[in-house]
Order: sequence, then C-alpha cells, then structure tokens
Amino acid sequence: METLYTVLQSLSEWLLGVIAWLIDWTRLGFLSGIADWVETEPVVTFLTTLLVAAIYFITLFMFGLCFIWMERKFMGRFMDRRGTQVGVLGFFQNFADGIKTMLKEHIIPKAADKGLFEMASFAIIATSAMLLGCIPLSPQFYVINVDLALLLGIAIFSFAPFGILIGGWSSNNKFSLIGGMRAAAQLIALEIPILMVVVSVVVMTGSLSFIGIVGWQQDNIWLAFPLFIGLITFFVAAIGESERVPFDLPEAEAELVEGWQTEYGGFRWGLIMLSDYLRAYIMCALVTMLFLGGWDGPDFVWAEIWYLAKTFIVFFFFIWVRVAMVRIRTDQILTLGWRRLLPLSIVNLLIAIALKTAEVF
Amino acid sequence: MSEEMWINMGPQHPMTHGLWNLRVRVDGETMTAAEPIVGYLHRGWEKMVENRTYPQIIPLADRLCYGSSFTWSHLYCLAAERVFNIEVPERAQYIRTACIEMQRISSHLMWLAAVGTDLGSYTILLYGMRERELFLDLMVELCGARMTYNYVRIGGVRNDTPPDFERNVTRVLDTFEPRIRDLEALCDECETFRMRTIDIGKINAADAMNLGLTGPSMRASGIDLDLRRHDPYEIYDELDFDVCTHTDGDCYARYRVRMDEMRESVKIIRQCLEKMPKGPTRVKVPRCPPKGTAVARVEDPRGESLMYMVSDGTDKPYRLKVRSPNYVNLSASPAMLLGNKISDVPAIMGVLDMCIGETDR
Amino acid sequence: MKVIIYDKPDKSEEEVAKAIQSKFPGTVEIVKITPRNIIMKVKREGFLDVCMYMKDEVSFEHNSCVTPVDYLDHFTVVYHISSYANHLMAEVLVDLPRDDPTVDSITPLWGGANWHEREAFDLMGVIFKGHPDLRRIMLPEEYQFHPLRKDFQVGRRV
Amino acid sequence: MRIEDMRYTKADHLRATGYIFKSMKVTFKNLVRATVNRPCTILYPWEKLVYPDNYRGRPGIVLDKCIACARCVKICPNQCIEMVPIETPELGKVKRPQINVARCMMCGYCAEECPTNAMMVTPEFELAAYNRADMMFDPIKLQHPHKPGYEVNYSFALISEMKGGAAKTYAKNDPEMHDTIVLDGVKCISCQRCAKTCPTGSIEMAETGELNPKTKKPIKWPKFDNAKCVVCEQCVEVCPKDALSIKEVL
Repeated sequence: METLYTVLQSLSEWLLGVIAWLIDWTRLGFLSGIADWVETEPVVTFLTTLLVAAIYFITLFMFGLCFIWMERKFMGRFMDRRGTQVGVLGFFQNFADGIKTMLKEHIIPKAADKGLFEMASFAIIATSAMLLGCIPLSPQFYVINVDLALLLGIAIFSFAPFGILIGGWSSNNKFSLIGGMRAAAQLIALEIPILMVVVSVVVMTGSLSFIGIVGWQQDNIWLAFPLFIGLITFFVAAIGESERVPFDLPEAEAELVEGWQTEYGGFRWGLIMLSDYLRAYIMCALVTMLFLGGWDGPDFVWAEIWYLAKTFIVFFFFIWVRVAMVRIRTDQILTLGWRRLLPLSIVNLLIAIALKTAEVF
Repeated sequence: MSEEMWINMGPQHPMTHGLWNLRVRVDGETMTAAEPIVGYLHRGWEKMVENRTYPQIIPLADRLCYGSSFTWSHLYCLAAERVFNIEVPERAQYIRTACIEMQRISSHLMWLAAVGTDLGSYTILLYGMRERELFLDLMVELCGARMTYNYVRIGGVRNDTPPDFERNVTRVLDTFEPRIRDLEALCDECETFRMRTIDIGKINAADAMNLGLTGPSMRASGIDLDLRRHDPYEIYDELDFDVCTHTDGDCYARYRVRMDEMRESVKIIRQCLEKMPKGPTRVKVPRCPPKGTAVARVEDPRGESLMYMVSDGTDKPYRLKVRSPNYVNLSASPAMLLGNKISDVPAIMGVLDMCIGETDR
Repeated sequence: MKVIIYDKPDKSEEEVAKAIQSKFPGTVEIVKITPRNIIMKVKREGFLDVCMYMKDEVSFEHNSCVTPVDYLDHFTVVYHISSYANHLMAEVLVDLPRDDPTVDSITPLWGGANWHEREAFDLMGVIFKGHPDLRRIMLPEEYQFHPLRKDFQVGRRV
Repeated sequence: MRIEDMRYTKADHLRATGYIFKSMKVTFKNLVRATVNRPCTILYPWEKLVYPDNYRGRPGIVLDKCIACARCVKICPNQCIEMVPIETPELGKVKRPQINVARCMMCGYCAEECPTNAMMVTPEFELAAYNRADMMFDPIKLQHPHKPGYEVNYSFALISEMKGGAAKTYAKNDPEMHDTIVLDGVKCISCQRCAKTCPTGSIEMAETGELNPKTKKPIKWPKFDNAKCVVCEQCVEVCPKDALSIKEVL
C-alpha cells in the first residue's frame, strides 16, 4: 500500500540518487565517499522523515488556520455579524495576524524569570506540534504509526498544563499566576474522564493505534452508537482540555485580563494562539477518530476528506457551544469534572465492558 | 499562593467598564477584602457648570453617562424647571416620558451586553447591541443624535416629534418585545448563566437599604420601591405599570429585575403614545431664574439620581450637585463582593451596571 | 420570601414635620413643607440626635445625598434624607461657620452617606467627625485645596 | 409600608429547561438567518447607515444668510465658535463664524439659536484629520449645501398664555414674540455705538425732540425696529453706560 512515507521515500531516494550522480559527475576523488554515503539507508530515512514531517506539519498548519477562519466566520454569523473581511471570504485575516504578531517587538517583563518564561511558551507550542504527528489523517497519510499512538498522544497532550503553569508562574504577574493555577487544576480535573473514556474505546476495539481503532469501527460500528455517553463526556471534557468557552477559565479575560498569557506578546503570543487552535483540532480529531469512525465513509472521495469533514463538523459543534454559553467558574469546572464527568465516564466504561463481555461486537 | 495577596483590578482592566480601580485581597481565589477606588475620570463637572449658563449645561448633562444620557439631561431640566418655577406643556411631558423609557430600555440593553462580555459570551453582547440599535434609530429620527441627545430643554423638549414617529415606535416595540425572549433564552435558560449568577453577590434588604443601594439593585433585594411611583415626576402618576421586584438579592435577581423592567418600559411607551395629547412642546423660559434652591430626583436606569440646584438669580447656577446612583452602588459593592470567588467580580460588578462618567463626574 | 412594599405613605408631611419639631424644639426649624418634601434647618450641635431620631422613629431609611454649599460667609451642608415609608424627602440644612467647617458624620447611621461625605470633604473641605475613613476620593491625596469652594481660583484655559 | 410574602412569579416560565439547548436553538436560528439573508451589521467604510436630515454632525453654514449676529458664539457650551473677518467677492469684508470642530460637541445649539437658519446641522460626521489645524473650520470651509431638513426649527409657547389656557405656538424667532431691547434714557449718552454695531440695522438714532442744553444740538436716542431685531444682544454688550437692557417676553 502506498503511504505518504513510501511515496516520499522513493522521492528522496531519487533525489539523493541525483545528488550522488552529480557528485560522481564532478569526478573529484575525495568526494566519492560522500556520494556513497548519501545513498545509504540512514540518509534516505532521515530525509524522508524530514520531508514527511514538513509536509504533514504544513498541511495541518493550514488546517489550523482554517479552524481559526472557520471559528471567526461561523461565530460572526451566529452573532448576526459578518466575521473577518480581509481577503477572499476573510481567509487572509490569519496571514495578516501572523505577519502582525511576527513584526511585533518581543518583550520580556523585567521581573520575569527569563529562561522559564521563554521555555514555557516553547514547551506548549512544541507539544502541540508534536501531537499533530501522532494523529494520522488516513491509513496512507500519517507520520508515525506506532501501536501505542493513542497513549503517546494523550501523554504528550497532558504535558501542556506543565508549560502553562510554568508560564504563568514565571511571568511574575498575579493574573498569570492565578491563570496558570487554574489551568493546572482544570486540565487535571478533565484529564481523568478523558482517559477513562479512552480506556473504554480501547476495551471495545482492543487496539491502541488509531489505524486499528478506526479499522475496528469500519468493520463493526461507529463507537458513537454504543458509547454515546462516552461521546458526550469526551466532547465536554475536550472543550475543557482545549480551553475554550465555556471552560476558558485560564484565560478568562473578564477577570484575569488574559490569564496565564497576559505577559506574552508578539510572536510568542501568536504561536500560543495558534497552538490553542491546534489543540482544539487535536481534540476534534480524537472525537472523530474514537467515536465517529475516523476516515470511514463511502468510497467516492478520499478517506482524508471524510476524516477532515468530520473533524470540521465536530469543530462546528465546538463553536456552537461557544456562542451559546457563558464562561463558568473554576470551582464549577472542578465540580463538573470530578462529580459529573468522572461518574459518567465510569458508567461508559462499564457499558463498554458489558458489551465486550456479552460479545455483542 | 499560600498567602493572601492584593490584586489591582483596574484602572486598565477588561472588567472595569470605564476607568476605576477595584483592589481585592484574595485568599486563593476567594475574596477577603475589596476596595473600589474612583476618581480617575473626575472632570470637575460640578465646578464646570458653575461657569455655564442654564441652557449650556444641557449637553454637558447628557455627557454624564453615555448609557443613559437622556435621563441625565432630563433630570437637569427637571431641577432647573423647579428653580425657574415653570410648568411644562403636557405634550412635552408625554414625549419626555416615552423617551425616558426608551432610554431605559437601551441602557438596560447596553448593560446586558456588558454583562454578556463580562461573563464571556459575546453573543449576548451583539444581540443586546442589535436590539439597542432599534431604539437608537428612533432617537436619531427624533433628535438627531444617537447617544448624546441634547433634546430636553428647560420648559419642554427641543422639537415636536416627526410625522410618522408614533408608527415607527409602535413598529419597533412590536419587533422588540418577542426579541426579549431571545435574550432570555441566551441568559436565563442557559444553565451556565444561572450557575454564574444565582447566589452570587447576595445582599439582603436591610443592608441594601442602609448602604444606599437604589434602583434595580435594591428592588432585587425585595424592596418594592420605585421613584416613578413613589415620587412621581412627569406623568408617571397617570400611567399604569408594575414595579418589578425580586426577593433573592443576588446577581440573578438583579438581572431579572432589569429584564422585567424592559417589558414594563415597553408598556409605558405604548401608553404614552396612546394618551399623547396635541399641543405645544416647549415654553419660552426666562434667562435668569429667581433666587432659590430646588431638588429633583428621578429613577435612572441605575437607581435614584438626584440634582440639587442653588440659584443666586444670575444666568448661571450657583451650585449644582449631582447624586449619581452608581456612586453609591459602587460604594456598597464590597458588601456584595466579600466571600465570593474572584471569578465573580465581573458578574457582580457587571450586573451593578457601572458607568464611570456619572460616578466621577 | 419577604417583599417590603411602600405603596402608600404612612404619615403625611405635616405629621412628620410636627413630630421632629416637637421632639427637638430648639434645634429644628421647619422652613418649608411642600408635597413630598420637607425643608428644615438644624443646628449643628444637635444634628446627630435629630438624625438618629429621624432614622429610628420616623423611618427615614435612606440618605440620598450630602451636599455642601459654599455661601462665602458660611457653609451649608444639605442632607437629603428620604423616607421610603412616608414617601417624602427631608432636606436638612446645617449651617457651618466658614472657619470651622466641622459636622457630625452620619455614616454610622446610613452607610450610603460614606462616599458622599468623603466627596464633600474632598471637594469642599467640610470635615465630618466620626467618619470611619475620611480620605480624599476624587482628587489625589497630596492636593492642598478644595476646588468647589467659591474662593478657589479656576485656572483659565485659553 | 407593608411586608408581604411574595413569590417571584413573573418569569416562572423561564425555568432552566434543557440546560443549554434553548440558547443553542436561538443561536442556530440566527446562524441560518444571517447566512440566508444578510447579517444586521453593515460594512462600515463601504456601506453607511442612512441618517435622517436632522442628524447632528458638524455644523454647516450658508454664508449669504448669515448676518453675523454672533448668537452662536454666545450659546456654544464649548466656546469653540469665534467670529472672524473674511473677504469674499460677493459679500465683501464681513465677519462670519469659524468653528473649532475638534472642540465641537455637536450639540446643535448654534443651529438652533441661529435667527436666520444660516447655521445648520449637517449629516457630516467623518471629521478625522491628521492635525489640529485641519479641524479649524473657517467660514469658507464651514459652508455646506443647504437642505431644508438641515435647519433646526422649533416652536414654542409662552408661559403666560399657557396659564391662560391658550395653546398658541410661535415659530423660532417670531418677530412678534421675541424679546425686546429697552432703553434707559437717563443713562444714554447718544454715542451711537449700538446703531453702528447692530448687524441687522434695526437701530436707528432718532431725535427725541429735546436739545442738549450745552451744545444746543438735538439729542438722539436709539430707536428699535422690533421686526428686524434678532435679539443678538450686541448692542447691550457694547453700550458703555449700560443703558440698554433686554426685556423678556414671557
């Protein structure tokens, strides 16, 4: 089966072959060793991985931008206004914003802990970008396909609160400190229901890799039907994990200015903003992958299209919830996480186990 | 975070509508002390008007509050008419009453919009502003400006209503009445809004009365008192309306009182249009009033506003004192804030309907 | 849940005025009675007692406003005190000499007077004895003048 | 005062039903409506709200109608109007108002006070400029095409007539009903300054029939033509002996 990796491998093999031939053509004796080395397996693998990562990242980066654009336009229409107006249907607003944030001065507060302050933003952005690699677009289009991809993704995902906490702390600002604390408390409270729901999915499918999970759903049934409670729980927790209204407590701009990102400005802030949307994308992707059958769909278009369409639909629900609700309070989020979502996820797990034990699927 | 810390919310802070400062001492996220600080927008209004002639003060009185400028210029004219000792033509009184109620609706809508942003829902902001636009358009048609009307004159109103004014008002009211339901669906019937407002910022009747709370904030604590009925001015004693009260004394109660007041205002405007007689709208006023003092108080959208005027027989007032309802409501805010979470600050202060223009004068 | 309804006045203006007048014959002088309004002059020595009586016995629940007025030869502090139950507002005038503008604070009686008295102190320089927190409120702390006094020279802007 | 047990009943139908689904329904309805039709916002620089003629933007002036009575200068609460001399081919050397629009607060008083409706409110509100000098609108720049709706007119009644029961109204600057200037003859020194300063030419120095005992010349006192007068009070201000005063018609 032709995957992104194999296509790019042959491409890089050909490229490196051309380079080796060029080196040979110069007939410089001392370069012949390099020509041989260029064509060896590790170099090919290295270049292929680089290309795969670059292409994958750029693709998903564009989808991240699409998410921002979609949120802006849909929120506009939900609120009886137009949304952005820059360029074709307002799509170039993202680029305008990107250029603007890039051109801004990078300011570090005098009293901040400089090293941690910088590190925190990179930790958040890097983990978000890493997460992209864990999630395949289709059986062909992916970066890595390890057996424990789901576990890896969740693990990387839960690294972000750490960065947020450090960022909030090192800014040396009371608002960002409170915001960081809230982020940590909230993400931990919602992490556990998410994991419980994931366990139920794993119980049903018996696989920890996304391709395996989706394959099981293709063979049997979309998990949204048997595990409906799990879907709802996961959806609510996913909104909380990606820090969107009504759970955007860490950056509640009414009381905490901008929460833990108060002191970040310029390109750092732009990247944090982007990473917010990347995390939202990842959450939508997980919902799609775990419950909505991933790239499962009629065969007349590519599997990737099915997958992305589902992801966008899930994100539409994210936006819809956002416009219809107000932000809730920290203690209420914790109550929701520990006292509502956790029991629900346990019920969901029991249902999964029961279904599996009864051998319905 | 183990120690209590003081947080300055303001003068530049998203929660403060205007330029004021709220210092709160927080223990974790719970407030243990609060101190509002005002004076950043002090323009010396009371000194300024001592150097203006009587008609020149009307546009300045408009600018006391951007949200409800009509009530302030009307209050000024009411006080001045008592100093001048003149009667206002009946038609002018009806026009004034209708305009005051329209102003009350638009002020309440703007308040709702601000509460929406404070709580994190921009939908409420935009819906509120959209409804408010209906009334602003009416006012533009009537007096040529959207917010600072300069329409009331000592001894009447500036001009008569335009020819199809009554039809337009009726049409707007017919459009607006069902749309209150939309706003309520976004607020009342949304569980998160109730979570954020019910049992937040409680104040009981005795405290509310002692601390000088007036207007909707007081009525929400179970005190059935409205200056429109209690100390009627203009033609309120001929109209039939209810005083909206609520008994809980929390943010939700204050919110409910305001929403009900909008409905009552619609009723009042309809009655005014029905009963409006023909006749002159303005009387000619002498330049200099007789010596004396006068006091006028009206029910502003925010509470009891009062003007005390001392005239020394010249064409400029000797002393003009403004009692701003918000000034006192703000001084009572620590009683509501204490014991609540820091996330409740925007809810409590937003529901109080802050307007710094009139507070600092 | 209890709602306190003030739909009909309990006492008329004359009754209220008479009650206060007869209780403090020396200190209170009723100047004028108009519908829903009583104007009375009170000597500053007995002012706090009058206020206490008004609050406790004649149900004046609410202090609307505290207005100091500078009449060049003396200050007059005007207290607008409303009675919800009687549907009226009393205008209590207290004359203070210009060189000693001191009067008893009514903040312990009506908490709503707190900021009004601070403002009166700030802008007019009237000192309220017994006020819990008499600081400047509008102007910066270090200002030495009280701008609403009539002898204050306003800087002319050209 | 009475205390009653009262349940809050007015909005009992507003119990939270279905958690957030009603608000989601409302927003979704709006999404459909705003997508099918246009959203209610307007694209500002390209589309603009349609304002009625009486919209109060910056003041505008019709130079021919202005009589330089300076009533606008007197009423302006911000003191942003000033009379400046200009010279135009049609009018010659005249004084006309100049407005500092940066200080103007668009209250429309100048148009309301103007006795000839030369000053009017215009719907022009986009006044941003790069420097303050551009905001100083001299009479030439202040000119604006005339439209009847731009004029601010009102009608008023007199208190004395209202008390009598008649509800007759008079238009703005009704020559029958406006205030009159009265002369305190004892103070008058016949300096003719009022006649010279009068913008409408309604003051005429008329002989009183008496002779000055010292110079044996006839004493002239100002005589007021009330139909022409616009009560600009310039004569009252210019009088060196305070012999003139306004008698208000109430």
